[in-house]
Amino acid sequence: MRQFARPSILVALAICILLPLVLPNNFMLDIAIRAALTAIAVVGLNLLMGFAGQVSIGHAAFVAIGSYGTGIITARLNWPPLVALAVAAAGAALVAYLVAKPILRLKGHMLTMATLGFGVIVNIALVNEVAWTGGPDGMSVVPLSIGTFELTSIMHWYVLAAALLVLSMVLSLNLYESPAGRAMRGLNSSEVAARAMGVDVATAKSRAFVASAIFATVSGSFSAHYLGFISPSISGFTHSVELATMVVVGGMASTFGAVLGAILLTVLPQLLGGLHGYESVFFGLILMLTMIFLPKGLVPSIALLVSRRRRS
Amino acid sequence: MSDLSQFVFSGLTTGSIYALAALGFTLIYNASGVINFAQGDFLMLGGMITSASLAMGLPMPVAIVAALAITTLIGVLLYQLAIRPAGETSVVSLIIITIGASTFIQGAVQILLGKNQFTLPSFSGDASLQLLGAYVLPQSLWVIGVGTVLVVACALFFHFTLLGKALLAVAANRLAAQAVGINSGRILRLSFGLSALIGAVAGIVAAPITTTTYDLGLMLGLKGFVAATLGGLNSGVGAVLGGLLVGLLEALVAGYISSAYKDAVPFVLIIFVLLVLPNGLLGAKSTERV
Amino acid sequence: MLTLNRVSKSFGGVTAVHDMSFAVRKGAVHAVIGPNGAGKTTLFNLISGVYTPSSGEILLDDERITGLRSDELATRGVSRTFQNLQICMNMTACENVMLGAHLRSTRSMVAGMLGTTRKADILLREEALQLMDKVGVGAVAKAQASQLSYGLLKRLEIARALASKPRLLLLDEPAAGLNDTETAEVTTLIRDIAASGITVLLVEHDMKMVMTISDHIVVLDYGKKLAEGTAAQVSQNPKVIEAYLGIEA
Amino acid sequence: AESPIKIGSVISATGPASFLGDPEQKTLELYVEKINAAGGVLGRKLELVIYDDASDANKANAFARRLILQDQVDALVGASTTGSTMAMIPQIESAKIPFISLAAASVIVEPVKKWVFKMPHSDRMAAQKVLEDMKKRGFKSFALLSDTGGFGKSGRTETLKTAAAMGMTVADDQQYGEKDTDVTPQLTKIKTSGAQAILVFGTGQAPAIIARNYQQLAMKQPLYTTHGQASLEFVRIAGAAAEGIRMPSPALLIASDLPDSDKQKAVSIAYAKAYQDRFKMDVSTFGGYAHDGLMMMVDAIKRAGTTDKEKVRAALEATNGFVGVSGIYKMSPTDHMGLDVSAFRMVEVKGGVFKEVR
Amino acid sequence: MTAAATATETSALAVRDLVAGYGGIEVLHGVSISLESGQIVALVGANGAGKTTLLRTISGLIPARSGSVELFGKNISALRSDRRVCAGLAQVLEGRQVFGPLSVEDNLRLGGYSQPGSSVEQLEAMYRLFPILKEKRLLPAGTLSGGQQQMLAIARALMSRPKVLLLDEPSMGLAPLLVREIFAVIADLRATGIPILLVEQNAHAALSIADHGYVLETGRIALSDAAGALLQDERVKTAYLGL
Ligand SMILES: Nc1ncnc2c1ncn2[C@@H]1O[C@H](COP(=O)(O)OP(=O)(O)OP(=O)(O)O)[C@@H](O)[C@H]1O
Ligand SMILES: Nc1ncnc2c1ncn2[C@@H]1O[C@H](COP(=O)(O)OP(=O)(O)OP(=O)(O)O)[C@@H](O)[C@H]1O
Ligand SMILES: [Mg+2]
Ligand SMILES: [Mg+2]
Repeated sequence: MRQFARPSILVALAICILLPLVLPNNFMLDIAIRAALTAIAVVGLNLLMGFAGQVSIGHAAFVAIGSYGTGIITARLNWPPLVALAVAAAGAALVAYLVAKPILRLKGHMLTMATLGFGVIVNIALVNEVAWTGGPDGMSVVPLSIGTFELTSIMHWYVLAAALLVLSMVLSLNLYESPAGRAMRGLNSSEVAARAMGVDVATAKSRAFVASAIFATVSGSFSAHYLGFISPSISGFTHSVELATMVVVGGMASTFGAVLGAILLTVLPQLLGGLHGYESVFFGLILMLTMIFLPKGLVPSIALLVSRRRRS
Repeated sequence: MSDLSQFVFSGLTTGSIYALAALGFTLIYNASGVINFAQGDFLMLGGMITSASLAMGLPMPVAIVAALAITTLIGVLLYQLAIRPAGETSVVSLIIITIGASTFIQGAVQILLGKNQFTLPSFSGDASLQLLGAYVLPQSLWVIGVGTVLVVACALFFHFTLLGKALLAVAANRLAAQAVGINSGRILRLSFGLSALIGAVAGIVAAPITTTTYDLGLMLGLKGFVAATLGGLNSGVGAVLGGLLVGLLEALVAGYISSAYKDAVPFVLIIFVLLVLPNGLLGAKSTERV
Repeated sequence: MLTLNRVSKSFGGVTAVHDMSFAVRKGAVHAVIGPNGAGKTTLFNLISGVYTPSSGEILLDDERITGLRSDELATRGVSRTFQNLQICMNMTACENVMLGAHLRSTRSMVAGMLGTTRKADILLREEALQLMDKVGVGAVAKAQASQLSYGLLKRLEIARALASKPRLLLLDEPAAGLNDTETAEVTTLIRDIAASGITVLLVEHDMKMVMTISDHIVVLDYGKKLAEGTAAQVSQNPKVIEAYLGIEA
Repeated sequence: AESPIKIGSVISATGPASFLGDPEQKTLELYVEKINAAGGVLGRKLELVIYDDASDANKANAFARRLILQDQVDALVGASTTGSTMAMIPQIESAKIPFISLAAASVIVEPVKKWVFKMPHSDRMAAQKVLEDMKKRGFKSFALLSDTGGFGKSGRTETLKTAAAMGMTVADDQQYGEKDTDVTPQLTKIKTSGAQAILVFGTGQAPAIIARNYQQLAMKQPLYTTHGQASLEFVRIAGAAAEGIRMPSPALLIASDLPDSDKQKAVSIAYAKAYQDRFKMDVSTFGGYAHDGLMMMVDAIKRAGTTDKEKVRAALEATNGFVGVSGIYKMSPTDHMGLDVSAFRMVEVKGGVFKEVR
Repeated sequence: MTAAATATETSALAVRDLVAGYGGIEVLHGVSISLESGQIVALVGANGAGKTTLLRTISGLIPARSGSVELFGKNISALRSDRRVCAGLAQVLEGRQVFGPLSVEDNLRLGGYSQPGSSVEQLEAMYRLFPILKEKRLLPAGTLSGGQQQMLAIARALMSRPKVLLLDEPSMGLAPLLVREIFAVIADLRATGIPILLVEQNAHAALSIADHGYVLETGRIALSDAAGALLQDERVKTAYLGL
């Protein structure tokens, strides 16, 4: 895998560089940016779900903490965006750390349920604390500026989003092949075994949780600046499920899968956008067909098919 | 005092609806370990198909039977066309399939039956009864009654029939189940069919109270999942307790604490319950040994 | 090196281990035998921290380790294999063994993300491959663990346990699923392990293996100690013959 | 032939706000068709590019970019909810495209945003209309029951402000979720709160359920709702429980009862008939906003004589006396809604239909 | 090859040129064996040779890619596993595979799933065979010790009163006393005419009790002979008997 990881990152990088050249218009670029920003959160969630095997359907809460953290800090305190981002990420990490300890003791669907609850609570707080968050109607967010340089051009955004995505992929790929990553993957399959080999399971899980929360906040913060507007729906149950779906559709524990899942599920609604009423039918159908024919998710299933083809 | 009994009755009614939604979850979970995200949509289908049949001029009993039959068929088809072809795969993949199915079903209903809100006539009229100082709709009693009957039936099924045991066996160890001669496909089809049926029944008795729209399943499914998990997921009685608890919490919190945070407070409490009872109210402890 | 002092464990009504006391000498091979359900595995689970004793205490080199978690015990040099295989099926065979070396590697997540563990990892892999060769699963190192047959997995667990370089190694039925020739190989392996200074505690129903490598044998029955002694002593003990070995032994 | 004029729209055709989006979408499609059949605008056909945001503001944001960057629309009509509208505004403002929103909250046009207009009556006007009616009936205190969605939240804020300004007491201030199926606990509290009347501020399906809960609890305080319930569907679902409920509504619902002198009568009847003929369902005021939005945009384009965005915007801002089914609009640089409280009629459900309270 | 290797019309179980595997991997490359009524046939082979795969393919848990399986002269290749159990083919799975959350008694009753009705006496018979199971009958099977689970697995397979029995390492994890008991049970079953295909790592014991033996090497039958002859075979001795 390691031998595989390095060139594959180069390929990813090359794709990122070539993409703007082949995309016909700014709208496509816009989609690419959205997909990339989302993918960062999904790559992070994959650390928790794919690596450590702890399914969360409340993860959008962290994306929202990132978005609202930045939004509120820049708007109400007038701090510079990057400082706001750092504070939001630190805040999310702290929240994640505090939540992780009790919640991650739960197993399987019980954990899923607890993360769902966490997400719902954050969502309700965002909806109800109108004075801070603007309530259900959301709030607008200032454009991203670094020093005095204001990022408004879509191309700048593309470069930023792509760079962040590649960085997060490198981190995730490295982790996969490291002792810490192995520990996470090991406890995913057998906590007893991992423990017997000296893995402090509770700590490993909460680290994965905190790390994935940080990825999510970074994604949320930048998205907020990019979109210029945030609303509580980003913390909603549906969005959480969407993120988890991206991980699974791409392929659990596969970093490239996470990215592909994010791209697919970001682009798909756009492709279906003009179908007037038939969007959900097709979306549901495509989701089902993907999982039926590629049950392990896009990347692992395709890798398996390719290796089989090669062998026979 | 009459406030309290009003809250309790209100909680019991919504709780019973949640419980019925939860019951279906446990059936599919018990046979496959899968959380069926389309469970809420079975309830929606029950209500929607009945009201659509009524609109077509069918008499109520016929409409109900039609709704039950069609929903059950959809449950079976969900297994046959989507779950089964996926083969031996991880539980999360199957859960994603049910999410896809849910989206699909809602989309199809929205196209075929529209996005309007529908309702069904109450079975025994709309005049509310006075019980212990509370105003109670006769339909609430229907919901509570049907819920009781179904949960008892489920409990009997799992405790006293070999078929019920076979359902559990398939979830516990698919390979071994096949090796002792259980047709796991048939069992799973049965569990999907039954839970769709229960969902439809629930949807029909609840519709006069909740009214129904094509996306009602989202909310009911979510609450049903919460209730089922709280109950321990593998126990029908647990699911019912979970449902009632969620319903009561919501009503009491709305009544006594804060109606703005009434959806959040139960979640906080539920998470605390799970921290004390990590397997839910009636969930079995893991028996895995090393 | 390991001392059990009146250790008991009960599950609801069943007392699986009752007032168990014995001591394990450093560098020796100790075996625990007894009929099915005698409490051997439970005993292992107590020593390795999977269960907490209901009463009594366990000492490792005079340190009280009662109630410590498995991972805390692992840091003190206790490693084990499992009767009910605990292989990480989502990883390759080699990765499973590398997981065994977890405590000897840089465990920081940040280091892992930054890739600073790569160099050490390559060495770890080499080491793992050598270990796998030693237990006879080197040929399937790259295979996904989920694709291995039972006997191979059994041996993979031994390699993984060894990868942690333990001081005390607990083996729960290492020969189950192996044929006589393979068992003989594992017997030699265990001897080598003991010779390298690792204390081995062994549960096994293959009497040939137990009798040839054990320095000391504890016999359990119904959670209690039935007998204790060298292979020769134990195999002559009528109580042991009646409860466990049968007349012909 | 010349290229068509592109009208872009993002509608909540599905999701919780579909009760708004669905009639809006139907109306837009119907009227674009009608206009084209009648020869189009400025000799060009209209082309409607419409996307469903599934009631998710983030999706609305994405579709707004698509309309701007890819479809390159000339004007925008629609966005069913305030959230979606607000999510679209930053992009529309920077792309400089005239935009008429179909969502209600005052924040959309307060402060005035250069390119953004809106059709529906504000929640504040609804609150004013209702409280005035309460006052007229001699009530001094009322209970507020609002939903936790965008409409309810902002309605709650406006109602509380208006009540303070009008010297009314808010005896109880309860909330409920848009998807709730039972609101008896809140109503039970309200019942004994000493409130003389109740105002339900919310949209969607819950108010019909509230009406039934109200009936179940045998409550006596008069019940008010808002223009969020101004549709026959509400009456149909609430059944007998709807009887006696009052709400502020545009003229559309009582069109046939209007005196012939009323300017809105003809246009309202025409719209209601066209809609009912085509879709075989009751017309709603939400569709009415879409009708007015589209017609006003077309009107502005005609008056501007071009699709030049700045000129259309200026024409929109100069709209004066445009007669829609929802009211008679008069825009200005300081008012991008163009309606006042007089556009609302207080109606009451009587015998299953809406009757104006005079 | 001796006579027993070639299946006849009257063979209880005849496997011909069976090819099977997992995903992209072929494990069995054309295996033929046969089992006559009243016979015990032992199958030995190294770890990973494909013994388990062969048994699972015979019982239909893994699809065969080609080749056929005949039970009492009837081709059952196309049947699902549950139909094969109904037809009288029972299997003790490798690694116990009990239904962990279900009680011991439920496990046993499910063993008789394919033969509803007659299970009560059979249940008692199993409890007589393994008294510990009766003691634990209301406990979840997952809490049993390894050996107790193995007993349960064997008893569960016997519950269906099989006509042909496939045993995958039945003695694994059993105490010496019980191993002997199990082998006695196997011999008893043969005496009642039930043919048994026995996979055992305890090759010596297996071949000692068996009538015929096969040696499986990487998915192919390498040797087939009378069990007694195999016990004396030098290759078998060094590779499997540890001599
Ligand atoms: N979690 C548990 N709950 C209930 N009973 C248990 C539990 N764990 C073990 N037991 C009981 O304790 C006894 C000892 O089990 P243990 O697994 O230690 O036996 P063992 O000596 O390892 O047997 P074997 O040789 O068959 O592996 C058994 O009777 C078993 O049923
Ligand atoms: N699920 C699987 N996927 C892929 N390959 C598998 C799978 N299970 C087994 N194999 C491979 O098939 C071959 C035969 O395995 P099998 O389990 O049949 O061996 P066995 O003879 O029973 O060995 P043992 O004595 O260890 O039980 C092995 O090489 C193994 O790696
Ligand atoms: Mg044991
Ligand atoms: Mg095997």
